Amino acid sequence: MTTSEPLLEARDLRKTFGGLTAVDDVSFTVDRGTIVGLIGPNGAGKSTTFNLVTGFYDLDDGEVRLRGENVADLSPEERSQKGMVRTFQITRELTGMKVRENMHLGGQDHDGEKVLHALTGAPSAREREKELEARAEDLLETLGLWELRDEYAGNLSGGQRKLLELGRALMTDPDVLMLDEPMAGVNPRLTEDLLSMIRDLRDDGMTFLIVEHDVEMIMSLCDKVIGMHNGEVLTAGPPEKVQDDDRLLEAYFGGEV
Amino acid sequence: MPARKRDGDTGNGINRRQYLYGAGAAALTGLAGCSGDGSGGGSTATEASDDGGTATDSGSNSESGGPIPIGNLSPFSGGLGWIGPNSRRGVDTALNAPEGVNQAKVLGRTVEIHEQDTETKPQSAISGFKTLDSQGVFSMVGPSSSVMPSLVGPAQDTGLAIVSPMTGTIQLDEVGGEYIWRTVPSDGVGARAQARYAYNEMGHRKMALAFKNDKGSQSFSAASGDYFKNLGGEVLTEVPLDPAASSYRSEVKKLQDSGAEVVSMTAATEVSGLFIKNYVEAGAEDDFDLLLGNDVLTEGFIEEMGADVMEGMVGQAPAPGPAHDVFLEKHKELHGKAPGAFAASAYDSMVLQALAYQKEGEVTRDAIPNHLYDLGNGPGKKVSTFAAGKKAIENGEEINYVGAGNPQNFDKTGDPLGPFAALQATDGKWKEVKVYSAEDLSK
Amino acid sequence: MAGLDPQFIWFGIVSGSLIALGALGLTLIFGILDFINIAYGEYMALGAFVAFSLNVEFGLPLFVGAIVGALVVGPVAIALDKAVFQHFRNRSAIVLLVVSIGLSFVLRNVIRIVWGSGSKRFDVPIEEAPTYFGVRILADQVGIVVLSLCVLGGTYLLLRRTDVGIAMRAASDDTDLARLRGIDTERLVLYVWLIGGVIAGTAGVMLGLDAQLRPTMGFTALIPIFAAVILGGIGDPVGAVVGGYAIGILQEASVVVIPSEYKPLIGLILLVVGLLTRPDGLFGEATR
Amino acid sequence: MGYASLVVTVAIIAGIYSLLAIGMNMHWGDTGLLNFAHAAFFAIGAYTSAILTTTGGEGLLASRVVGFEFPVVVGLVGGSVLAALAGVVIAVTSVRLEGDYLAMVTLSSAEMIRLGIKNEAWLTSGAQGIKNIPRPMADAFPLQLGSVTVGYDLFYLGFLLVIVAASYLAFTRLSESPFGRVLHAIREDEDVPRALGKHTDVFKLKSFGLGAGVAGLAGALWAHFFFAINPSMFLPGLTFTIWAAVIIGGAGNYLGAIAGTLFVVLTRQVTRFIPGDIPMSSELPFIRLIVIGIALIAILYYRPAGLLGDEERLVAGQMEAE
Repeated sequence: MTTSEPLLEARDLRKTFGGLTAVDDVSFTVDRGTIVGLIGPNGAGKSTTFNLVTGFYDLDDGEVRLRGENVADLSPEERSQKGMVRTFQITRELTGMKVRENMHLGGQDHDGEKVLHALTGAPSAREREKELEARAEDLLETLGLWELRDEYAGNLSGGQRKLLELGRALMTDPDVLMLDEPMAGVNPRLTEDLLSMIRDLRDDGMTFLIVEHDVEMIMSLCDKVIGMHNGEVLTAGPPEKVQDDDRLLEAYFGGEV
Repeated sequence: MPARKRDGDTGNGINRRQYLYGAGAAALTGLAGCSGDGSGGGSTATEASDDGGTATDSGSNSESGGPIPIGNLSPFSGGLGWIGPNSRRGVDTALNAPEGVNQAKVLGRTVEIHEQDTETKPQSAISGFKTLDSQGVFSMVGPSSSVMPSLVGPAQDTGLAIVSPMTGTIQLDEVGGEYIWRTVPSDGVGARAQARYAYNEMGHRKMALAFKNDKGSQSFSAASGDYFKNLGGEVLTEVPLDPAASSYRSEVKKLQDSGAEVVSMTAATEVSGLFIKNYVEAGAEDDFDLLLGNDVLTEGFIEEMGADVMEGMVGQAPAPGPAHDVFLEKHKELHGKAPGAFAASAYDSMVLQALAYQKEGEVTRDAIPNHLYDLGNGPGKKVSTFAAGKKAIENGEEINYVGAGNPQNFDKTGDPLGPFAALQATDGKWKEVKVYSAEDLSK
Repeated sequence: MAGLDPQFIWFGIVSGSLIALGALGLTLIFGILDFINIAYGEYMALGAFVAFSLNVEFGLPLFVGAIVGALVVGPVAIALDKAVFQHFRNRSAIVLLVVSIGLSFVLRNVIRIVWGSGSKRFDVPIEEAPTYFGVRILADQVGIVVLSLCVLGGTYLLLRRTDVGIAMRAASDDTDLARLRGIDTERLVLYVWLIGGVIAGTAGVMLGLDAQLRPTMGFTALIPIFAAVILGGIGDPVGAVVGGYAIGILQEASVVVIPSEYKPLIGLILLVVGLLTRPDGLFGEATR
Repeated sequence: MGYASLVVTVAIIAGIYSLLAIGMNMHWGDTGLLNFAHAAFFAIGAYTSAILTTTGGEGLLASRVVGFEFPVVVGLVGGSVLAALAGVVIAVTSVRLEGDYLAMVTLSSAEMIRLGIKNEAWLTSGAQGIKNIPRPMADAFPLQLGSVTVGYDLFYLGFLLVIVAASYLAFTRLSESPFGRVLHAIREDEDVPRALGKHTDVFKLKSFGLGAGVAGLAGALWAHFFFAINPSMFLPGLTFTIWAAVIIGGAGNYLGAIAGTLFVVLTRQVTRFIPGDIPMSSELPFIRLIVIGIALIAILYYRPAGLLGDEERLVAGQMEAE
């Protein structure tokens, strides 16, 4: 399943806020076509790591390599265009836009986003919009949001928002999809559907990096799990191995909250 | 029709004569006829019946032989908002004092003032002008330099004359004579008086200019400097004064360092007040003399600043017209205080307009372009009140109006030429120290 | 081009004192309430005009008028918060900014109606300033500088030594955190309006003493005050004061180099540069 | 008498302000950018067009040495383009800033521009302003069409309405296009479009440029109608007025922006007919501003979506804030 070179690699990531080191020498790799989980207790530095990898925070030190290329100096949108697309921990669905508009926003290489094409209604733009419509319909159906397509995203429930965010990210056809707590607030029945959907996508060659609180779910879903604590990587490997790592258990249940 | 009603406007009961404005109806035949048509559809008035009860079917505002609507388009707010009330009181004095317009009555009718605020902004001035036009005023007491250039076109287009008591800008020197008039001399004239006084009487050769950074003040200042150079003097530097500044200390310092012997400082009261404060604090009296602009030559200003602070400072103003003392009395009687800046010229503007209608024999917008020049320049019997002028006109005499702010002798472009006086603050009052005749000051 | 005249430094210290005072009050309010209060300029003007009424219309000594004028603004600021800002507490900083613009229009025009739109002066004589060491120094100006320093010092002590002040600093650093720690932020808001208002009133009176009183006096003073707040780091009282003096002195000294009509440019440029050099803007929020 | 003429003039003012509101709505309504420099873009358009189409002055106060006497159309285009460029330049430095900080930078930039216009008399005539600005096709009017005379003002109003309508259509189209969709996403939460690979800074620059450009066009149209311009026409208060119009009309809706403009312009005009003998009539200008201030606060409180804004969208947005 894995190729020789990892699709995504973090090398010695470091980030401090004020005097506080949030992420310290974090390194890990994500192989193509795998699902990788990032776990750890609150404040372990998972979200910061996520933001560093996707470019929403500037690195103090370290490298982020995508297909071997260092993208550490690229902006979030440039990294996204290279195929690394994220969702957010707290849903950032665009509340004042309709569900369908949210989805269409994910479309890449859209001529209609150029002023002149938008004004003249260029055929290429209209064509692209049609494609997006079809794709969005598929995804919305799958996610059970089709009925809500003309609803403002702000009127959706928390779980529905999570789904919408996932769908919007999928609209970009990413190589590596980075999901920040994708299952939070999603009802259990749907969670199962989602998990199988993620597995299917993985089997089609998509790569996932997932931050999740629900350790059990991560263990069942992921090909590889990275455990973090206090801004450092404690352990990394197959779920079975990580599951039994004492230091991680200590971190989770070791008395400090 | 909403309008500003005055105490003197009591109406005339059943004897009120009715006027029908034929063109009023024509004006409503469509948007098309009215905009930009220079003939001014509404400008002819025809006398109709004596019947007090008949409402006109013209639909315009001229339904009665009641008051004649005249505009007062002045700055009541904004940068020059302090002038509007002065103008208002001047106009009011012209209307309601003994021998005033509303006592003697123009063609048997009183005058009713419609006020509009220019807010000292051109766009508001245009709205105000058009509002007055729509209210059917026949002419108006006009606005300040800051907005006048935007009104020249509309005045010509609508044939609605403006007689401004406060527009000094030299930009208007070559404009006017038909629909644009002023009863205050051009800054060019006052500035010549100032430059002359500095050069001849004070013996200075090095001048610097300071002015509030607006149209009117800069215009006056530039004219003064120019004439001072013509006389053989030297203008060393120009310092604009930002009206929003909270001090002019560095500007005063700059003037002190410039080596100027005299500074022509033209600004309205706010800027002048702060400038003089900083001037005194900096001890700049030892370095240069100060010549002030028209706007501050009031006793109120001396009072505000303190008589000892102002002692010896020099300004210049149009030498009051022959009727000034009478005006002063009337103004004090009506308003309980001395007239403010431009009140006397506002008085003249109002009286002149009323006389023009009297002379025309009917109330029409053509009265101002037809008669204002002759009314001001004579030849004929000198009059200084509306009542006297009306009487003379009714007797078939030619008249020459001599005003309160100025003798009001117009040139061909509607600017009054008259004597100017240099005034010096002495014991809390402005004392005339030198008078220049109109001939002295003409180019 | 003349060399740097010590006279300009003194002018700079005087105007710096005024800017610092204004910036101090504004930054305190800013720190707790997290929005730009455009109406702050009108708070300053209000203090000055109240002092004017007492001093000129009622003939009381200026210092009495000044004290009352300054103190009155505190309760007024609280009242305006109750009447207006409180209702927008959970709205965005932008909405609050626009609301404060509306409020500033209301206040400024109320001032115009009550006191007229012309300029006013306190009942103090205009005199030539005596010269010390080649610098002309007015007693009024010394008063302004000394009083400003007293208020600045007093506020510093208040923030360092009193419970309210310490809570205020905590809340200014992070409002949410302060709330978690059990600080009653709504009560703090009242204190901050009170203190900020009184400082604004004081600044207004001082400004009126140094220059003259106009309904727009506070509004026109705002830009250098904002610049000081931003240069000093938003919500940082010491920074605001340092920024205030820096801008005052730079602005006055600038006339040696640039034409005096461009003097306001200094405040404008510093404001823009101050904002732009702060990566990610507001408290570097994107990285929090 | 002059009612028709008054209506035409007021309509022209409302039309030009509508263009300003359209530009502002692209900034604030569509993109969520807090632009406080609108009066400056307006001024740049007016001055550019005036300088391009007039000659440098003569006489004592004519310090202006620059003037080109190009046809009016060159002025209109030049004014729009330069204002758009100014918008982009201001935006390049500051679009990354948080909303209210952007407001401060744009306000300061606008003041700098005004300071420059006021003091660089060689270019702008300074406080004296520029006069004798030509009117396009002025010689053709009044035009006799059968029995109807078409005055110049009426012609200009027609010309203006065509431009307003065209701008309205163009901006509405942009707003509803995929381009507008990205702008809306930026308004809602800029991180999302960034995560989806949109160069949001570039979109913001475009938004700023387009809105500033139409404001510049409004300025040019203003200059060519009103003969004369001077710095006092472009005070920050104008920006505030347009803000009030957009908020009252309903941000995000171009028809709302125009409706808000009509509301503000008509309010000002109608109060001109208030008779002078009512109590406090001399305080009217101040009361008018107080009323506008209170109206603004009240609308923000009671009807944040404005007259024609989409309330549902706003409510949907607020749920999340809870």
